[in-house]
Amino acid sequence: MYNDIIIENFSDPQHVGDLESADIELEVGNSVCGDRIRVQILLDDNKISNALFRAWGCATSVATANIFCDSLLNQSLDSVCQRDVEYKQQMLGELSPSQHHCMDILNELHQLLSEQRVAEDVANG
Amino acid sequence: MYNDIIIENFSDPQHVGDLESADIELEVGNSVCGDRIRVQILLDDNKISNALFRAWGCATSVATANIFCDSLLNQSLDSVCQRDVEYKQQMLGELSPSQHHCMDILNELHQLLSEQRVAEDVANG
Amino acid sequence: MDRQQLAGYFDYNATTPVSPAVAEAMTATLGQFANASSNHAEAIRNRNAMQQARVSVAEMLGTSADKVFFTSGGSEANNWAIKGRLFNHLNKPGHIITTAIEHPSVLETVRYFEKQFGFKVSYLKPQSNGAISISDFMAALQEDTQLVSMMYANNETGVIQPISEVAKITSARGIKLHVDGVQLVGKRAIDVEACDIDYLSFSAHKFYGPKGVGGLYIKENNSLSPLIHGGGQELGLRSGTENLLAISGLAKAAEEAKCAIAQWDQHAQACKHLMVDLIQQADISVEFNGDTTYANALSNTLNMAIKGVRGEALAVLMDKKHGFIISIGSACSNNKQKTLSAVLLAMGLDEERIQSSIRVSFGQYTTTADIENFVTALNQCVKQLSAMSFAS
Amino acid sequence: MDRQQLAGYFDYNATTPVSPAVAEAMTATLGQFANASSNHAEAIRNRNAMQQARVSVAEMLGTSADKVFFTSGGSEANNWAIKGRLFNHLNKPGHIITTAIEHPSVLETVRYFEKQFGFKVSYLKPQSNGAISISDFMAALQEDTQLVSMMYANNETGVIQPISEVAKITSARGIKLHVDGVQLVGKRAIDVEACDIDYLSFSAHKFYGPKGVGGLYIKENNSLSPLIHGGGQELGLRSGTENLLAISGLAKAAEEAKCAIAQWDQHAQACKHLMVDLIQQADISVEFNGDTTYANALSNTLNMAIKGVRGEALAVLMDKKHGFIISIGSACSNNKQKTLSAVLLAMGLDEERIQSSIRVSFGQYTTTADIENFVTALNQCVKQLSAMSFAS
Ligand SMILES: Cc1ncc(COP(=O)(O)O)c(C=O)c1O
Ligand SMILES: Cc1ncc(COP(=O)(O)O)c(C=O)c1O
Repeated sequence: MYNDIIIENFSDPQHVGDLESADIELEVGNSVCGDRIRVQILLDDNKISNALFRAWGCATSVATANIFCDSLLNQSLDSVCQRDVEYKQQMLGELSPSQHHCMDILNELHQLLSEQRVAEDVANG
Repeated sequence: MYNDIIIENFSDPQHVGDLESADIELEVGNSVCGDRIRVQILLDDNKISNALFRAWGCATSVATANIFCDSLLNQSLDSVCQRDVEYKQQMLGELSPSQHHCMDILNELHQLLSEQRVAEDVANG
Repeated sequence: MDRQQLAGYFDYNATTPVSPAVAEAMTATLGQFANASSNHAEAIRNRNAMQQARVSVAEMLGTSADKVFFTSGGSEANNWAIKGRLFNHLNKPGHIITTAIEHPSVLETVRYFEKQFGFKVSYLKPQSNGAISISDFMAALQEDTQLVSMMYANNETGVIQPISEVAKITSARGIKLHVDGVQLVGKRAIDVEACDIDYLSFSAHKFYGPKGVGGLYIKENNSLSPLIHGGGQELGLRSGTENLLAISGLAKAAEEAKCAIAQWDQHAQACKHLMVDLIQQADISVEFNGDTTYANALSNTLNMAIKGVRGEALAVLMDKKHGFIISIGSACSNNKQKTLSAVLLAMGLDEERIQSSIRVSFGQYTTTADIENFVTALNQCVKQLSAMSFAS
Repeated sequence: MDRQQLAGYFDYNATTPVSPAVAEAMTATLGQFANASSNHAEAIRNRNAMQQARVSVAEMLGTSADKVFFTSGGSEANNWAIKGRLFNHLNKPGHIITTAIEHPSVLETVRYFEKQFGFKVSYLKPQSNGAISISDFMAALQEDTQLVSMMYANNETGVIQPISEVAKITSARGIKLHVDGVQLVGKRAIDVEACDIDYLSFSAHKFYGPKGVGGLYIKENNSLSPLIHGGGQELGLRSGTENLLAISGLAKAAEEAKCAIAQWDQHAQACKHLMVDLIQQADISVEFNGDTTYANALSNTLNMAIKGVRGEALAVLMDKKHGFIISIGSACSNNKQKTLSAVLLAMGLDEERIQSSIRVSFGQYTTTADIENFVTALNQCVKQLSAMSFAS
C-alpha cells in the first residue's frame, strides 16, 4: 500500500517550511482529491540551494512534495528539467492505483519548474 | 439416531431362528420399506415359552423383532395383548422420524397376535 | 493474543480478534471432522454440537434455536434475507425501502434488484445526527412496499437506528422487515422476539468470533427461499456441509457475549468518555459525526472530523509512527475519483469535513491506558500535519 | 489425528479429516485477525496471504490466481456458477442440460430455475456403468441451450464423466460449461485451462482441508453475476470479509494435493484392488455399481450391492460392532417414504439392489491393514445378517 520511500518521506519530512524570499514558487492542486502543494525554491548560482514545501493532502502527496524538494538540493535547474519518465517513477517507488495521482503531481511540479525556468530565461535573457 | 435398546437388540439379537412346530406364526411386511418379519411362537399352558424371528429389513426393524420376541417370553397371551400404547413405546425407546415405521411394525405384531388369540379361542371354544 | 498489537488496535468495527476462549473452542474442534449430516456416532456428536451452538446463538438473540440459521457471514446473511424474499416477487416487482447508510452487502443487493429486475427503491437519508427519522420512513411507505431493510447500528458512526418503531409499523402493515444487526449484535443486548423483526443478520467476527461465519434469524422460515440450494442442511434453507469449526467459534463468542455484554458495553462507554475528554483537553479541534449519546450510538465507536488535517494522512501517521490502527472517511481511489464515505455524505457533511474524518472503534481488549496513549499520539500527529500545512 | 478413528473411517467422499499440516497452518492463522480489506500493515500481510493462497489453489488447478475465487464451499460454488449465469437470462429463459446424478447443490438449483422461472431442463441419465454418454449429450443439445452443468466425478459411484469431450462441444458452440469438480479435485490431477471449462467448483473438505471453504474457477469473470453482493471482495464477485483462517487451510491442502496427488491416487488404487480381491476371496456376493476401472472411476471409491442384506443394516452393524463408517444407497426416511439413491436409480438399478448397496471410500490415511480388517468385518456382518434373514 505505502512503500518505504513514501512512508519515510511522509512520516518525517525534512523540507517543510517557508522561505523568506524564494526565487521560484510552484503551486499545484489536484481538483479531484483536493490536494494542495506549494514548493519554494532558492537559487544560488543557478544551483538550487534550498527547497521547502507546504502541503495539505494525502500521505503520498505530502511524501511526493518532500521527495521533490529533497531531489532539488544542489542540482542545476537544467539537470532537474532533463529528468526522464523512468527517473521520476523511481523517485516515488512502486505505487498502488490509488496513489497514481501523485505521479501526476510529481510530473506537474517538474513541468511547472521547466516553465518557470523558461520564463526566467526570457526575463533574464 | 439409534438408541441403545435398538443397537443392542440389532447387534446381538438373541431370538433369531425357526421353531420346528410353532403354535402361532405372525408375519408383517412394510410395503414401503420392504421390511419383512416373521415371528414364531411356542405356547406352554397359555404362557409363551419361546419366540423366534427372522427378518430382512433395516436395523431398527430387526431390533423391533428381537425386542418383541424377548418381551413375549414367559408371558401369558392375555397380558401381552393388554399392553397399552405407552408400554409399547417404551419398548423401543426414543425413535427418530425415520424409525417411526418400526413403531407401526411393533403395533402390527401385537395386533396380529391379538387376532390369532381370538381365532384360537374361537377354535378351542 | 499479542498485547502490543491489541494496544494499538482501534478498528474493532472492521473486525475483532478471536477471544482466547473462542480460539480454544476452535482448536478443540479442528480434529472433529465427521460430517454433521452423516449418521455414525461421531457425526451425531457433531450434529449435537451444531444444535448446541444454535441454542447458544438463540439465547444471545432472545429467540429459539429453530429460528437461527448459520451462514458464511454477515454479507451472505444480508444477501439471503433480501434475495430469498425478493426472488419470490420477480413477476411482480414492487417497492423496497432501505437507507443510504446501509452496508454495501445490503445496498448493492438492493441496487441489483432495482437495476436488473425493475424494483423501485427508496433510499432514506439520515438526519444530520446519523439516524433515520421515523417520519421520513412513514412518508416513504407505499401500497406495494414489499420489504424494508434497515441496519440496527451503523458501522461508521455507530448510530443506532429506530428499529423498534420501524418494526411496529412494518408488522402492523404486514411488510417484511430485514435488519442488518451485524454491528449491534454482541455490543448491545437484543431481544429479537420482543421487537417484531422478520430477519436479523449477524456476523461472528464483529464480536470476537471467527470470520466467515454468521447467521440469519428467521421468524417464519417459509417466508424465504434459499440463497444456497442443495443437500438440505439448515432445514433445507441453507445447504452446504456444516462448518462446525467456525460454528463452534461463533457459539463460544455468543456465549461470552451473552454473559459479558453489559460489562463490555460499560467498559466501552467509559473508554469513549475518556477519549472525548482527553481530546477536548488536548485542544484538538474535532467535530463528532453523528450522535454520540449512549442511547443513540454504540459505546465503542467515535467518528470525528479533525479540522485542518486529512483523515487519510492522519491514519497513516498514526499507524507508521505510533502503531495505532483506525479507519477513515475518505480515501484516494484513483486519479479520476475519490471515495467519500457514503454514510457521511448521506448525513449531509461536506467534502472537506469528510476528508478530515476518522473512525475510532474499540473493544474489550482496549485499556484506558491505550486510550490515553492514543490521544497523546493523535495530538502529536495532528500537530505535525498541521505544521506541514499552509499557515492558517 | 486419532489413528483408531481413521482406521475405521471409510467415508472420505462425505468428508476428510484435515491433515496435520492443514491443522498447523490454521492454528498459526487463528490469531491473525486483521481484516484483509483494510490498509494497515497486518491487513496487508493478510491480503498477501490471501493472494498466496490463491496462487496455491491456481497451481493445483492448472490456472492463474486471477481466475480463482473463494467461496464458503462446494455448495455455494455450484449455486453461484448456475445462478450467477442464469439470473442474467431470466427475461429469456432457455434450456439447461444437467444430469440426473448431480449433487443436490446442482440439482436443486437447476430445479429452482425450472420451477420458479420457466427454464427447460434436460436431466441426462447415465448408462448402467454410471457415466453419461456423449451421444445422449449431443442429442440433448438445443438451439437455446444456455448452460451445461455436469459433475467431473460422481460422489456415490466415483464414476468419472466425459468432461473433456463435453467441453469440446460446448466451447465450439459457445455454450457455458459448469463442472462440479468437488469430488475430483484433490484426487486426480486436473488442468482446467487445457480443458475448455468455464466454471469449476471445488471444496476443501474433500481433500484434507477444512469445511466451509472452497471456490470457483471462472474463466471469464465478466460472465457471471455475484451470488453475494457487497463490499467488493474477490474482485467484486464474492463479497464478505475474507475468511483467511479457512483459506489458509484450503491453501495448505492445495499445496499438499499438488505434491502428493499421484502418490495418493496410487495408494488408493492399491487399496481398491486389495479390497476387491479380498471381498472376492471372502466369497461375499457383491455386484459393483458403476465402472471401477482406473480410467473411468476414482481410485478411492467402491459402490457395491451385497446380495441378501440391507445396506442400512449392514452399515449400522459395521459401525456398532466393528467401528467402520460407510455410506449407504438407501435409508428409511419416514413411514410413508423411503429414500433410494437418485444416482443408483438413474443408473437403472432396481430397488432391491439399491437397498442392499453401500459406498466405501478411503484416502491417504487408510492402510492396507485397515482394508484387510474392513473386509474381515464385512464378511462377519454379512454372515450375521444373512443368518437372521429367511432361509433362502
Ligand atoms: C453493518 C455491516 N453489515 C454487514 C457486514 C458484513 O459482514 P461480513 O463481513 O461477515 O460479511 C459488515 C461488516 O463487514 C457490517 O459492518
Ligand atoms: C459432488 C459434490 N458436489 C458438491 C458438494 C458440496 O460441497 P460442500 O459440502 O463443500 O458444500 C459435494 C459434497 O458435499 C459433492 O460431493
